[in-house]
Amino acid sequence: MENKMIYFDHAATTPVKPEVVEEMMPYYTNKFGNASSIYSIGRESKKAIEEARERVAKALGAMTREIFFTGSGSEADNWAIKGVAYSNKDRGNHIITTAIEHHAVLHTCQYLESDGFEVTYLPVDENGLVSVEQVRKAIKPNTILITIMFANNEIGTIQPIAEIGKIAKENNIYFHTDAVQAIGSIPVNVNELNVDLLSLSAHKFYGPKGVGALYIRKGVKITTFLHGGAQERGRRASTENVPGIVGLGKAIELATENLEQYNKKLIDLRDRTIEEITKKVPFIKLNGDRYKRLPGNVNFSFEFIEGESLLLMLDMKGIAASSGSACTSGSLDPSHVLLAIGLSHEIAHGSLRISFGDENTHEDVDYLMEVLPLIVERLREMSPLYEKVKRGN
Amino acid sequence: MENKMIYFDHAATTPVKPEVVEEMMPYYTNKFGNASSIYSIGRESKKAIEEARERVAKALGAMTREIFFTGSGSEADNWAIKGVAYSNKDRGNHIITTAIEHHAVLHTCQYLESDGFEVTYLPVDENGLVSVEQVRKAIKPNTILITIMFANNEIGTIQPIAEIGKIAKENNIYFHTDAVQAIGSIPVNVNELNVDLLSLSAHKFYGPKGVGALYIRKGVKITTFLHGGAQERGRRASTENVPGIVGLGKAIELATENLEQYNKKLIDLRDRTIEEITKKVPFIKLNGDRYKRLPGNVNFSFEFIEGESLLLMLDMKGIAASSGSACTSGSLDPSHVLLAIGLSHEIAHGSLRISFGDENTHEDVDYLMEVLPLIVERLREMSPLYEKVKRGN
Amino acid sequence: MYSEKVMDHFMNPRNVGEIENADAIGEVGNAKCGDIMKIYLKIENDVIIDAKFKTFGCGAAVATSSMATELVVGKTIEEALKITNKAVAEALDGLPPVKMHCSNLAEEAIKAAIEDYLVKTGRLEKNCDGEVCGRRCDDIHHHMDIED
Amino acid sequence: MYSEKVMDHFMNPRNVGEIENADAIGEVGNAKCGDIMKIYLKIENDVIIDAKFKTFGCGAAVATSSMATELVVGKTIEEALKITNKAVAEALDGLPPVKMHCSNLAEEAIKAAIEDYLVKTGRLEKNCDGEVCGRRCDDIHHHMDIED
Ligand SMILES: Cc1ncc(COP(=O)(O)O)c(C=O)c1O
Ligand SMILES: Cc1ncc(COP(=O)(O)O)c(C=O)c1O
Repeated sequence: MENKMIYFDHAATTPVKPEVVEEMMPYYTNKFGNASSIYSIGRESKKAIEEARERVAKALGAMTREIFFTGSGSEADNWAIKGVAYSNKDRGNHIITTAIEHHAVLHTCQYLESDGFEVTYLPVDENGLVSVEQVRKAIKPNTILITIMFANNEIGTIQPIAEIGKIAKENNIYFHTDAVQAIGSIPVNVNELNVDLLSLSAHKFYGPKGVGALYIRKGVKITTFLHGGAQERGRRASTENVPGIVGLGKAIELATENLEQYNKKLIDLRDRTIEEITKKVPFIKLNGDRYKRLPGNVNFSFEFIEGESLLLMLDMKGIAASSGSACTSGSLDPSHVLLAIGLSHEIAHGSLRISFGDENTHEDVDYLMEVLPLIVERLREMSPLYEKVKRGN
Repeated sequence: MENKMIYFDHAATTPVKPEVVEEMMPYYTNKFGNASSIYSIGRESKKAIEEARERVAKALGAMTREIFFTGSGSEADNWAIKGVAYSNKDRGNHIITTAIEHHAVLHTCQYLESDGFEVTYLPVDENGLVSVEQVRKAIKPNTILITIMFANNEIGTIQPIAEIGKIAKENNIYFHTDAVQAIGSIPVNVNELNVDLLSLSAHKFYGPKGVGALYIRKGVKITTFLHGGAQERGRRASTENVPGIVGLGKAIELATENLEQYNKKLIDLRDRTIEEITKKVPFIKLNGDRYKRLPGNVNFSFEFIEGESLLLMLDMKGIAASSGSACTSGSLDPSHVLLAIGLSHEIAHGSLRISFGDENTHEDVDYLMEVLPLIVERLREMSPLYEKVKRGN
Repeated sequence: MYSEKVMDHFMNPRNVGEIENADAIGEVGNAKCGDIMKIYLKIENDVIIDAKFKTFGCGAAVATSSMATELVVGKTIEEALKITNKAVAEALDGLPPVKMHCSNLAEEAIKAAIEDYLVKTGRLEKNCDGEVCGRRCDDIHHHMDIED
Repeated sequence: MYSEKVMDHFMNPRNVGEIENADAIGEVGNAKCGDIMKIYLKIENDVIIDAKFKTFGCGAAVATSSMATELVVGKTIEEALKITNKAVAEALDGLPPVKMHCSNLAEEAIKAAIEDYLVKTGRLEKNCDGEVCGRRCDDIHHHMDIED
């Protein structure tokens, strides 16, 4: 085992930036006041939260009063979807989403199906893109919500959110987007995109885990998800996670400040990696659209081998990445996203996702390209499926 | 304004202990891996979470598999109550609770009422105690859940949880207790108490904000509240808040380790304060049972004055405390707890809660007793209500 | 939360107290709602020459009472009747939105006092089941902005 | 997650490969489920004298394959048939609960190979629509312990 660790799994989570930790720290031990309290350290907490809210609002082009902090991206998704569904069920019970949403959206929709709602799961093409036309066609008189993710967490595909937003607006249907993977990776402006609700999660852009936010456009009818105290203007109970919220605010500011430069760097690493893998490794398939994809996302299927084995061998070489294999998802089936873009189970089991981030360099890619082809070859040599191919049957 | 700050609001929140912050820190920047990942830093996160779970289980006398981390005490309450209600509605739709629950319980119950459930809000006596006999009498054939808080956050009253647990068990009804104020203040053992579900929140016992836990006894039927990924054994989605969970684990270990000694210290401060205020200030009323109360809780009503004014003046003197006044609750009415123990609105508006904690000393109480009677007198001199009393009408 | 000026008027309220043989007394609010303001005026030739108050209420209630007494002194009763809650709040460099109702209290107390004066001086019929005497809490407390 | 022994057998699997003119070949699992194990045996006088494998699957699948080949060599076919998945897992110092099904694969591959041998040597009818040949994924994958 090597000591060096190269982290290629920024889509799973990111380290918290030192500047972010630094801003959070005082709120643990000194400025620890409850933000609902009226004495000085309580007011300081309140102020810190409102500053963070301003930073988030600025990053999204929203108003501060439209930003609500949550305990995670998943909570934001649950709140947005259940909240709009239950609050608008007098108007209809139909929800439109896609087959490649994150489980936080997918399982929430499935839960709503069990409670009398009707959900259309739009298919995607082989590149993982939903068609705007299909969205339009799926709209029915009883449609109350469209929820379509901004960028996919596995294959990185970026959806035509602005066009979908336009259709939603024209049809007077609420539009939610899970932008957990998009924030800090690509520019996001809620007004240009015509989204009514948007979820984000701090730990995906170098902020802390366990804190997210939901953008709720002014006027959107939505019920409360977490009942209790009057925090977040009475809409989301729980003593505010002040350090977490401060961290989210700082992280989103940093992430959106240098977005262009950051993107360029990631696209460079991404494109080089895609090209080199394509050149050096046979029997592969790039998953997700070649261009409409997140700057940091590379996702390949390697035929004849299984993803967990690949990850373990990479880990032994000090490389951290992820896979859509069933073995790593904790379920029986490989990733629903890979199946939705038409991969067979076999090939889906053999996927590898590399997601670049801040600390990654071209040297990291050099090392990956040194190690990966050998590991793939080694596993293939062990595979009864490859044997057959080599023999030509 | 003085620089010195004496913090008497530990029931609202507590500072995170330095040892706790220290254990959390590595998980922000170095050991930042997603606990669901299979590479080494992912496995380290997973291990850290499981160690925290063991610490919580040990503190409660539970099994590790019965502990589920959440994003707050409020989320634990929401999950417990909605989860059991929806999962057991085939058996009945009746819930028993009390009039003095925290809003996280109360508003959740009210929400369920709007969705077809029937809720009995048991009254309490003038000391804030619910009667075991009343619980028994409230049980109906369709009762599926009893949810009664362990210790009240405002007046500190400790309920007869073990007796209620026995009744619940005899009647085969699930029993949830909101132990957010109890954990770290008094001994809690889920088996001795016969509770099926128990909520806790780290920031009340010198852990971080934004992380809590729900104890769910093995076999309890409960639906998922937060849908999404397979975290927490598939029952509570969201990328795990590793630093928060680690902090909760460390904090609960520290809090339960020295509980006896800590209690003695707090009871000493509490009893002295109650005695001295009673002696030095006229026209007052102690709220909550004199003895069946949290070791750190003092709650008085001061007639003729309003709570927010009192808090502001204390704050100017460097003392942080809280009140059940409407002005500090963000609602029109004073605390529902104070009204439930029979206080008139007037008197409820003039309440002061002092909640002691780790850093407090007898010198702090000396200072309080120097400052408080003068402030009360000053505000009374300003009050048209006091004027009438002095004149005798 | 509160401006410095509010805190100053709260910590060092001007004109606290009663006026013996006041020419006018106005009392509004009620203890149930958590705030009562009582204002005493000394009036000569329809000009307010002294004002004192007693208030049971939050920091903003005390500060607006204090400011209101400062504002009225030297004014004719007509001028004083024109003092709006907004003016009181502005004179204090603003109040938090949830506290705006406290400045209502000041405006209303002034009005009630002047009404009292007008009644005492025979210029107005006593007519006090109305607005300012027995309001409900939610009339004077603005609802918090919860659902937008 | 995995024991050191599992990782050792995964990183340095024993007996990877094929046996030319093997006396028995067993293949179980299917690509759809994400794991296939193929075992080759050399058998003399009903004693297994060599074993090799190829496996498509997760770390546990590779490690159990490796360990299974180590366990069978030197055993009679009767003895080999008695090797349980539990024994394979124990020889590896245990497997995580969710991975226990991978040790099933090893037990079944051995059984399938020996069946093949018995068929080839005329001691058993070919009978292969059954258990080990075409299972569904959820037969071999244990459901994760989600709702207790
Ligand atoms: C008794 C009680 N229950 C629940 C809660 C809610 O906990 P949290 O604010 O961490 O969500 C609190 C504190 O706020 C409390 O005191
Ligand atoms: C697209 C997407 N949505 C939602 C989530 C959920 O965020 P969290 O794990 O912070 O709850 C994630 C990441 O896990 C994600 O990638």
